[in-house]
Amino acid sequence: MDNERAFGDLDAVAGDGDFGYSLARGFEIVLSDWDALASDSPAEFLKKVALVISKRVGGTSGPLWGTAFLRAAGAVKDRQELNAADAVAMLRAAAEGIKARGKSDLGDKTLLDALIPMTDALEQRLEQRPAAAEPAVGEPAAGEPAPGGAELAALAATTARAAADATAPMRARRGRQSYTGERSIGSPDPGAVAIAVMAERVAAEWDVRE
Amino acid sequence: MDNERAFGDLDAVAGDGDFGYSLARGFEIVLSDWDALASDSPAEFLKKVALVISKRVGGTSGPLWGTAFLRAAGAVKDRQELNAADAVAMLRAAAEGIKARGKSDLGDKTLLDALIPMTDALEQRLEQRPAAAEPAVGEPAAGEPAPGGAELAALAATTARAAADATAPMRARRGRQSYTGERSIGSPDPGAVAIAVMAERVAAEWDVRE
Amino acid sequence: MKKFVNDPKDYVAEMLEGLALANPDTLTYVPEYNLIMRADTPQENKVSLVQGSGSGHEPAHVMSVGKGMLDAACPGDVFAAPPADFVYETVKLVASPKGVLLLVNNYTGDRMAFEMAEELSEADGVTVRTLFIDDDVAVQDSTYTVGRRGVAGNFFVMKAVGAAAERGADLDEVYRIGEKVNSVTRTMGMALTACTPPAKGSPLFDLPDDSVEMGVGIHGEPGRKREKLRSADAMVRELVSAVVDDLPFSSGDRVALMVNGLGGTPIGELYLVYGLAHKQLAERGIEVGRSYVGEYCTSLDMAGASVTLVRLDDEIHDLLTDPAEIPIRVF
Amino acid sequence: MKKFVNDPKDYVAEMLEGLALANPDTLTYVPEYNLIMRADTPQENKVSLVQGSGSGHEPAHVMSVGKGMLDAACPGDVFAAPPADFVYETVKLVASPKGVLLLVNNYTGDRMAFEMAEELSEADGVTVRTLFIDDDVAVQDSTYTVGRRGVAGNFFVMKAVGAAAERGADLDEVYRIGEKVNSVTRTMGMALTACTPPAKGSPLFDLPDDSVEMGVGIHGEPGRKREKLRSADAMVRELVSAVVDDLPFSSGDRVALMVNGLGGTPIGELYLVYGLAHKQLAERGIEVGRSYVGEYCTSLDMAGASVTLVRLDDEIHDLLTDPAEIPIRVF
Ligand SMILES: Nc1ncnc2c1ncn2[C@@H]1O[C@H](COP(=O)(O)OP(=O)(O)O)[C@@H](O)[C@H]1O
Ligand SMILES: Nc1ncnc2c1ncn2[C@@H]1O[C@H](COP(=O)(O)OP(=O)(O)O)[C@@H](O)[C@H]1O
Ligand SMILES: [Mg+2]
Ligand SMILES: [Mg+2]
Ligand SMILES: [Mg+2]
Ligand SMILES: [Mg+2]
Repeated sequence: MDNERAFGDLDAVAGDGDFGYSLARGFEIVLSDWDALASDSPAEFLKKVALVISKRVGGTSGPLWGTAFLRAAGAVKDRQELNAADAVAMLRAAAEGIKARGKSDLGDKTLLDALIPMTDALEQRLEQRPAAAEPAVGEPAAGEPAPGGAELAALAATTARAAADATAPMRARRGRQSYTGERSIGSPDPGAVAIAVMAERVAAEWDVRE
Repeated sequence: MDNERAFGDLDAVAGDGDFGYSLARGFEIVLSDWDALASDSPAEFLKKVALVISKRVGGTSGPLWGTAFLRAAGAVKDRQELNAADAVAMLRAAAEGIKARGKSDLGDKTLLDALIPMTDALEQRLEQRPAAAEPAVGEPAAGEPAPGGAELAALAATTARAAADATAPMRARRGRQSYTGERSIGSPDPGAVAIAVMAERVAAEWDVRE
Repeated sequence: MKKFVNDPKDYVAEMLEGLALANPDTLTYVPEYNLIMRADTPQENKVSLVQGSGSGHEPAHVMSVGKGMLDAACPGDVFAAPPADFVYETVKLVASPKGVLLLVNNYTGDRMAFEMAEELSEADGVTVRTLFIDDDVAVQDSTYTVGRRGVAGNFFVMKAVGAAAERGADLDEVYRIGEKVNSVTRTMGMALTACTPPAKGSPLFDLPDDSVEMGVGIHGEPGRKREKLRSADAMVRELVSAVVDDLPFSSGDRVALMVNGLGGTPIGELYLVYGLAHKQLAERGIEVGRSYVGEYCTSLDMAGASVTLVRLDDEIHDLLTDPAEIPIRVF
Repeated sequence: MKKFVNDPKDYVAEMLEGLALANPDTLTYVPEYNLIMRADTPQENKVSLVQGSGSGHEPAHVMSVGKGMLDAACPGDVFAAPPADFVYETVKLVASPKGVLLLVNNYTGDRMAFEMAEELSEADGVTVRTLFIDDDVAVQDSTYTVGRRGVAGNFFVMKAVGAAAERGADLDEVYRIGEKVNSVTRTMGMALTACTPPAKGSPLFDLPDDSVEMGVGIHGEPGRKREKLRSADAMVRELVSAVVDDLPFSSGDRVALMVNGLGGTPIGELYLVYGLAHKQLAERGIEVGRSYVGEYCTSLDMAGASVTLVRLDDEIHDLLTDPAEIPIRVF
């Protein structure tokens, strides 16, 4: 798992003083504790990250992201190797955790407005395959090929970016921006943009690795 | 005595925030009390002005200018009409008063460095006349004519301006500027410049009136 | 950025260290959890009081720790809520048999951190209650937000519950008083300039030379509207009206009036603002029973001020008058 | 200029009116002479204490009027000494049978005004003494000036003579204490930004974004030198060295340490500076016996700070510890 650079990129967005210096610092802490986080399973690793974030990161981001990692861990707690379906389950669990912790939902102009559409898109793409995989008369037996990691990552990135852009005309109902009322309209939510940047970073890494 | 506009001009110099907002305010007060200052003699008038300044003007300027007006009054206390010699006596007394009150002298880079040279020049010009008036063989009997007010005012103005300009290379030993040490060198003393402006204003008025 | 700062990451820690060095007999600094606590806490017979919230609002809240006010404050980074874990550790350190009251300014991050800490502490068997403070009238549209924000009025809640706790009141009674004071306290502030967080190094928002932000939040959140700079009298009138009309306060009310500086506005101007506000209240038949002028809850170096009113009754007045000993003092 | 101000000419008067409105039981405002005095002055058995000097340095000195400190303060306009006549009228109002002590920061204008007032008062039969305060080490070349300036160290003189007078000391004894405290008090300050006087409406001097003025005066007078902005630690080291080397203070000394804000620097930064100064003194073997952090003598909205040291002995320590009740308080 080489997310270092993805985290580093996020820092550039996070460090603008609005989305939260503390989140950037939290990922810094995660990076510096990297060796201590080495774990026997992905779930254990995610739980350790969740703990570090909850313990050391403040602001709005600490509890939200801490909860997100904890729920993601829960979604894959028996798994040693993660597949695409596991990734979707993790993202879904993370989004539900953020909703619960933040008393927020789709449409409140938060990172959920990038995270949820991205998760939906991945899930749909994966669902296409088993459906198509049922042998249909006169069709190729294997249906569409199972989507590769690179393809999924690219899909996540484009969906998240489009969704983040689409937050611009929304009116914020949660987070600092909600205090501005009408004035929150016109610029995208920084949290949603951060999700897009992270997804794009993962997609770029995947390209390099394949 | 129509010094209103001269005072007004001074205001423009004084209002720069360095030479003292309070001095400008003092002259404002003098102007607004103008009717109450009406007096039977010049000395009485000057004394009233001195009192108003001492009472109402603070800063460095209040005590210095108050003392100057008070001493000027003392120099002409028996006179009903003032002549050129009286004017010199008043200026001399004012300068001595400022020296005493300010524990300062020529060369300290203060208004004295304009006031004293100006007073000296007037005195010299006046002294030339009685000397020249002694009938000398083969010379016109009346010597040089007595200098008129306009001529004296012009002399005062040019002398004061030259003297004020000459304070630029000096190092301040009194007033706020003295704290700057070497850095006070290079710009003229604001108090000396104010004296020059006042003298120039009086000279211009005289021109108009004659 | 022109500030007294070494590495911006150390800004909060170095400030807390200075605070502890200046108050060696009364305060303890615990660097691991970024907290400041009374040297003599917890006490058997006193409810313990904790306040958190982001740094950058000093003297709130770390400089309000002391006899008669807080037992501890656990600030986060500049303008960021503390990690939930730090709040939890703070509660452990100050836990008294009479219980712990957590005072929280109403912001999403702070709410989440303190709620998580409350759950964790109660699992340990500590009796904890959490009181949210929300005196800022600038936020009007509560359907679209987590509700009003907690700002300078916070001081009055801390002072009153501090006095009640010191007198020996139990946790429910201390809570009742805090809630009561919060319910009659209203604040509105305005910015003349933006503030500059050390880690950002540049102003947090743009405010043109001829404009002010009416209803600004203490983290630089935008307020009700941006308008032209006007005379002090006109601007103070707008603040006072917003506050008075909100509760509303009415003729015959007796109030505490606080004029709070946001950090960059000198005390001379604050007294000028105080005089204007006092007279405007008198015009409305509202009498000032206690007055507070100075910095209580700032936004780093932001120039600006807020006006807070508290409707007084005998109980609140008495509690506000009780003595306290905190770092913010002159000798 | 972004300030809370109506007509700039009324700035000082409106500030004083606000101060009086905020302290109705303890202070009296006399608009004719621009003065603030204790409601209970003069007292038969107490030397009366008066301090003047320009406005713009608040809380010095109008907010230091009260039991245990000044009987009256008669400020001038912003950064200008009061008219001599106002000082004279102030002395008349507070004249006590035990005499009057005039405390004067050492500036030309203030010296002249207070000396004239002393002459006028003595002609009336009032016993008056005048004490000049000059703690600023920035001014080194006294042949070229009226000597050191009086700055934040002024607070310690006011506090000590205030306590002595309250205890019933006679005029000579009060004077002796004031002179003693002044003789062991040293200050040096620095500006991060220039201040803006309300009547001028723009910064009093130019200070580039990357520069600071070391040894700045509280009226924006230039200091020892202009230099680049550096880390807080490096800049505080320069202030502390200048102060320590001047008296000099040496290993084994016990001192009061004051970190004073010049108006625009938030209290969080001041505590950070305090911590650094405290540790630098410890390195030199100088022990801090009392600490003072906050705004004591400002320069309007100037960002910056000064460091003051007072060498303590038991007498001074005791006097500083005595209670006082002045408008600068939190409750
Ligand atoms: N209640 C919430 N639920 C979900 N996401 C939220 C919530 N509040 C804030 N966020 C997300 O976190 C981001 C940062 O929030 P903000 O309130 O600006 O936090 P900070 O305290 O770090 O300034 C927002 O852009 C938004 O995407
Ligand atoms: N001791 C003094 N004796 C004579 N003139 C002085 C003295 N001090 C100041 N001045 C004059 O007054 C002017 C204003 O002085 P300054 O110290 O700048 O006063 P302010 O308090 O008004 O700023 C100076 O430019 C100088 O000409
Ligand atoms: Mg934010
Ligand atoms: Mg000057
Ligand atoms: Mg906060
Ligand atoms: Mg300030």
